Amino acid sequence: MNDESKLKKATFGTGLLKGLGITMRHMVSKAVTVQYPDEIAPLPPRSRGVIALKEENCTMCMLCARECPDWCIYIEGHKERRESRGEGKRAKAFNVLDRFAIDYALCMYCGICVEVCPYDALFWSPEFEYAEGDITRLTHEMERLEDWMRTVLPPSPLDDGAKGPEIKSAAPVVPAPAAAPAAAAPAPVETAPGPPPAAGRPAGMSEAEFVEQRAAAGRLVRQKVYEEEIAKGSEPRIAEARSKAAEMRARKATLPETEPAPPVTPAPAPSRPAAGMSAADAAAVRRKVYEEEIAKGSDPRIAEARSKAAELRARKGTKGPGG
Amino acid sequence: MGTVPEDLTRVPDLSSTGGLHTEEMVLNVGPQHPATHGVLRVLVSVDGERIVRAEPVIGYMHRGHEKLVEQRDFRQITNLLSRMDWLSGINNEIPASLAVERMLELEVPRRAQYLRVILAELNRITNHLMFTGSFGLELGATTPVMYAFRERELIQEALELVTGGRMHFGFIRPGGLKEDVPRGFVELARRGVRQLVAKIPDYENLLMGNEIFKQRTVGVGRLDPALALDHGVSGPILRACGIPYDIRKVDPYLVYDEFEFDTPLGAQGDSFDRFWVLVQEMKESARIVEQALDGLPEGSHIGAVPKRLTLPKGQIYCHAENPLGELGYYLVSDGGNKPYRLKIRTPSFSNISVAAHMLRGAFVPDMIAILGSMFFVVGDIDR
Amino acid sequence: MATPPRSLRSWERVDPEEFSRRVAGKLGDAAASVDVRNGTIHVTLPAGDVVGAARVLKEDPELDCAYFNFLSAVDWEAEGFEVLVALHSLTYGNTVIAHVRLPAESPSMASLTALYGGANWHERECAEMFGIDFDGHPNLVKLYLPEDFEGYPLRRSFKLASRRYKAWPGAKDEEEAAAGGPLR
Amino acid sequence: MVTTLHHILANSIVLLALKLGILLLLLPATLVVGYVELKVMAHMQHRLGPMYAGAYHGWAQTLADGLKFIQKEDIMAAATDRTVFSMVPYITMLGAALTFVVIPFSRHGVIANLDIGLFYALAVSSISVIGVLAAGWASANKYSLMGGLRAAAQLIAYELPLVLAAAAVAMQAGSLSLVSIAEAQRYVPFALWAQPLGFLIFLAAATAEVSRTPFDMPVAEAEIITGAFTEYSAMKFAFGLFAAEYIAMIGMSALAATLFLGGYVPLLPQLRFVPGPVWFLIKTGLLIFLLIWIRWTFPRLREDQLQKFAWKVLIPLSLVNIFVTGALKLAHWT
Repeated sequence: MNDESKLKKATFGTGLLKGLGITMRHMVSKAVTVQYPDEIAPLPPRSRGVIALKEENCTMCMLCARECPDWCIYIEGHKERRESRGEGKRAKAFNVLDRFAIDYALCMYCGICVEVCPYDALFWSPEFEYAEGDITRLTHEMERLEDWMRTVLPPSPLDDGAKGPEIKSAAPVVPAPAAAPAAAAPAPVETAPGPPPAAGRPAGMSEAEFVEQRAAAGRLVRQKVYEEEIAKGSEPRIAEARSKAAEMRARKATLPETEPAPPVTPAPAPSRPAAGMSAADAAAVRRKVYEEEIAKGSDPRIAEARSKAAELRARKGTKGPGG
Repeated sequence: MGTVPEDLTRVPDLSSTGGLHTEEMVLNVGPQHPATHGVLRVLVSVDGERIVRAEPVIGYMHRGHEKLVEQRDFRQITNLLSRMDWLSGINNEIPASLAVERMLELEVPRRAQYLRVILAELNRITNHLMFTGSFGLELGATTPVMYAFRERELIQEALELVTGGRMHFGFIRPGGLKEDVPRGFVELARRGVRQLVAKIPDYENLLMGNEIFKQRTVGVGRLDPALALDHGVSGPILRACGIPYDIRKVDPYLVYDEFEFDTPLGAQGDSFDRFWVLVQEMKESARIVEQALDGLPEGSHIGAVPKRLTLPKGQIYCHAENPLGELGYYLVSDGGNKPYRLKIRTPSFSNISVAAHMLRGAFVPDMIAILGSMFFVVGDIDR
Repeated sequence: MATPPRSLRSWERVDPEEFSRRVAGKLGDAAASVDVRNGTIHVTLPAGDVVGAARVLKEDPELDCAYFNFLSAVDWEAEGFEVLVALHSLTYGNTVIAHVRLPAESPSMASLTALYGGANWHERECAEMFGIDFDGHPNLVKLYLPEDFEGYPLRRSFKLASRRYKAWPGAKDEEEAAAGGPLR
Repeated sequence: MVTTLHHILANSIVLLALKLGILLLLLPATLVVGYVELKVMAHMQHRLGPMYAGAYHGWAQTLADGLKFIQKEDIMAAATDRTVFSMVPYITMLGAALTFVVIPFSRHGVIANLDIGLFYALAVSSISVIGVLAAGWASANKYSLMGGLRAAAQLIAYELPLVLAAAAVAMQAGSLSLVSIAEAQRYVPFALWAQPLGFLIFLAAATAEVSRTPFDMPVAEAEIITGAFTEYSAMKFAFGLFAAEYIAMIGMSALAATLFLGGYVPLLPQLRFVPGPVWFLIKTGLLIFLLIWIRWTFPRLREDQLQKFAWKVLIPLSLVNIFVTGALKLAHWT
């Protein structure tokens, strides 16, 4: 109360000059802008960007379509009979999914479908860049929904105090960040250079955690399987599918992947041939940029974003605005 | 430099202008106008720059929430209610869950209660930051809004980490929360509120300490407390009139009675006081968040909730302190899993209904200062 | 400026049970019933003299329900309408909700606008949504809906048409599809 | 004889070209000032501002904006007074640009060294208000009308302190010629010793004259939606509002720099080797920066408060300033 009347009473004084001081101070300090799309701030795994479908898990139970408040999920299928496999076994009827589509022009991103799915066929992915000029193209059919599976992140590890009935097994590989002494100084940029993910990150930065989650096991497995397949001479498409399957298996597995994490997040394998540099070269670019950034003393998060952007540019063969 | 006449609600006698013939002009402010953020329309009759009559026209965003919820179960309703006042989704969801819990006598675990308080207060901060910035913008100061969004981003990030959404959270469920919070949230939330508290002096110096800002707000749009009560005005606007009506204190819900915080009160109920109360409330919310994070108990995020929620027959009124004021749900159940009727009493509706009285006699620029300090969300007015 | 309300600076929460006894005592025969549910005082008022009862609630210094919270209605179809008037006493920290039963055919009650300025918009909303007439309202025109809108959307008999044009995608079989699914 | 004539002719053609060049440079100058404003504003708001157009820190942003405006459809509402409506951009631009005729960039770098240069500069600077008023009337829009009237009211309130502050400078220098005034400030600018009060008054009045925050009520977008220019679009908008505003801002800063900071005159005798135009640009640039800085820091006043500020504060103060100046002159103190 006293403060208020004091503030109010003060007649012509130093208020104008103080204001000028504040804007000047900001002008000479570093801007906080994130230069999207060159820099991409990582999104947390729970981000409701787009819904991905894991087709092999869907049993056509229709729960998602029934619970959807917007009526935007379309499922079509038919029954098939499987011939009896051996003595004494009856022929079984099973559902075959013909169509699974989500109309994102209608969807309100409530996530009820993901929540109610009893067979883990639907997942949230943080991807959000799928705007269309034509509204009908916002209806994503099965292939497109499956394609989003590549971008699904493993679930975040829960807070230490969580003792809920539904504790999900935390993603296997994510290294636990050291207990965080929350920085009292609200510095927007942490300057402590952190070593790459495997060796642990500076504490107190949950953004850093997102980054670690990006580097999680599934990706590594996938990368590994993909490279093996390619080395074997498989077709990229097949390699892609096999590595995806392996990734999903790894994610479902309770045992953590024992392979040590490489020092730098490898890029997810491209789903189609890239126009610019090859994926491996681009990943090398990313590694280099990341190390440079860390050496410069950048925040790991910024380093991660910049390196990712550099990789994307390298893959697309474009140049950044700064030349 | 002087101030505006003492009593803004007095209609000036415009018939005798000393032989100079003046004519009233009807000015249609909105539904698309930069200062009515959203689609509020105000029909004003002006004599020169002085407002003779003003009438807010609403309904451009009426989506019929009260009808829609009659056909939806409570999980779906949560996601709908989140969209009423789109700046404070969590706060919209809480009283609806409270109503269901009280009807079913559900036990909500303490951890869930604490987390609800944390999320609600973080959400209150993001809401208040929005209005802190936009008020400056409406008075011509374009810079504070950018700073406000900078601080908002960090807290927004914490909310996104937990709920996966930035505006429509859909996270509060009858009995507790949808999920527990991920690791790292506590640190991020703490960093967010600390950065906010550290930056509040900037807003105070850029706006409240600024002589021009004071010229524009002190004594402008004074709200008579009796008029405010008559119209059911609540939230920071009512408290700026000096009335200590804060539901977190008056009728404590969740675990608000376990925290130490003050209710900032204004003295005169003018635009300056409303803005001042708004900024002080951010500090109080930050205090609550810090306390709740310190005392966050271990445990479950959701109580034992039946798979299918069926409410007993009956009626209940449940209210909570939304960032903009009292949000109340009057729930009538006929024994089904959907509400038979849900009356939604939103703060912005009552708050803006008093605007006609406040605008009378003010200048056109004051209209902007008054509307800007009435802190409304059009989705919350129209529902 | 009007006399500042008593609730201006301080409040103390009176126990709801005690406050309900106070309300019952002050209203006397004007109230058909007074009871407490979930900490809220519910008062049933006959449709005849709602304004008189509300005046007592507002002006009696021991009740002081000067805060007009909301006004709305519930459609009980054949059993008519139930108008809800929620008032709050800031001084004593209690909410009083008055219930007024109106017939299903041409429901009408006296307007509270003279007593509570804030009732204006609430009554307009109630009138357009339920078709309830408020006698003595200064300007009972539509608040939300266009002037030429027909029907009363919040009556139970008003069905939303939007979903009738679209087949329910959640239908499991022909039968369910034919039934049209839930009307949302 | 022939050679002399030839000499004179050649010289004057060069001079003419130079002088025309000054005017031709005005448009690019607005682009530069516009870009500086975007960047300074962004950094004051903790942002980066334009970064893409032209690759290097978005240097071509204002150019791109200009090209965009050229491509846009020119919309005129049915009820507009088309002739007046279309004339407005020329009037506002012309009014703003005419000031430069008398402003000295160096000892001889002035288009016309009028004996009554100061008088001329102040007179033409108020032409653009006529344009704004015409725009407000011709647009057939209530917001525009209010904006036009606000601009006119503001002009009447601010012309006086502006002229009175300049009058004190003329007294101090004993001349109305801008070159003489600049020369009189060799090597101490008036703002530093004789006219600090006049300088502040002039700055405040000039801010109001060019309608910039905190005195931007004629174009307040949150109240009357860019006032007189609500209905303008495409090139008419670009020239009538943006270009005119920036030219007026440059012009007012240049005038203030000449009157109070000595214009092209070096600040120290030792720095005489730096050419005059450089000094002139530095001083004008500083004042432009000051205007930008103020704009992105302060909220705006209300029209009636501005009137009170002008009539009750600035005009009395500027009269006092004149009185003091005169007294000091009489006492031969200067």
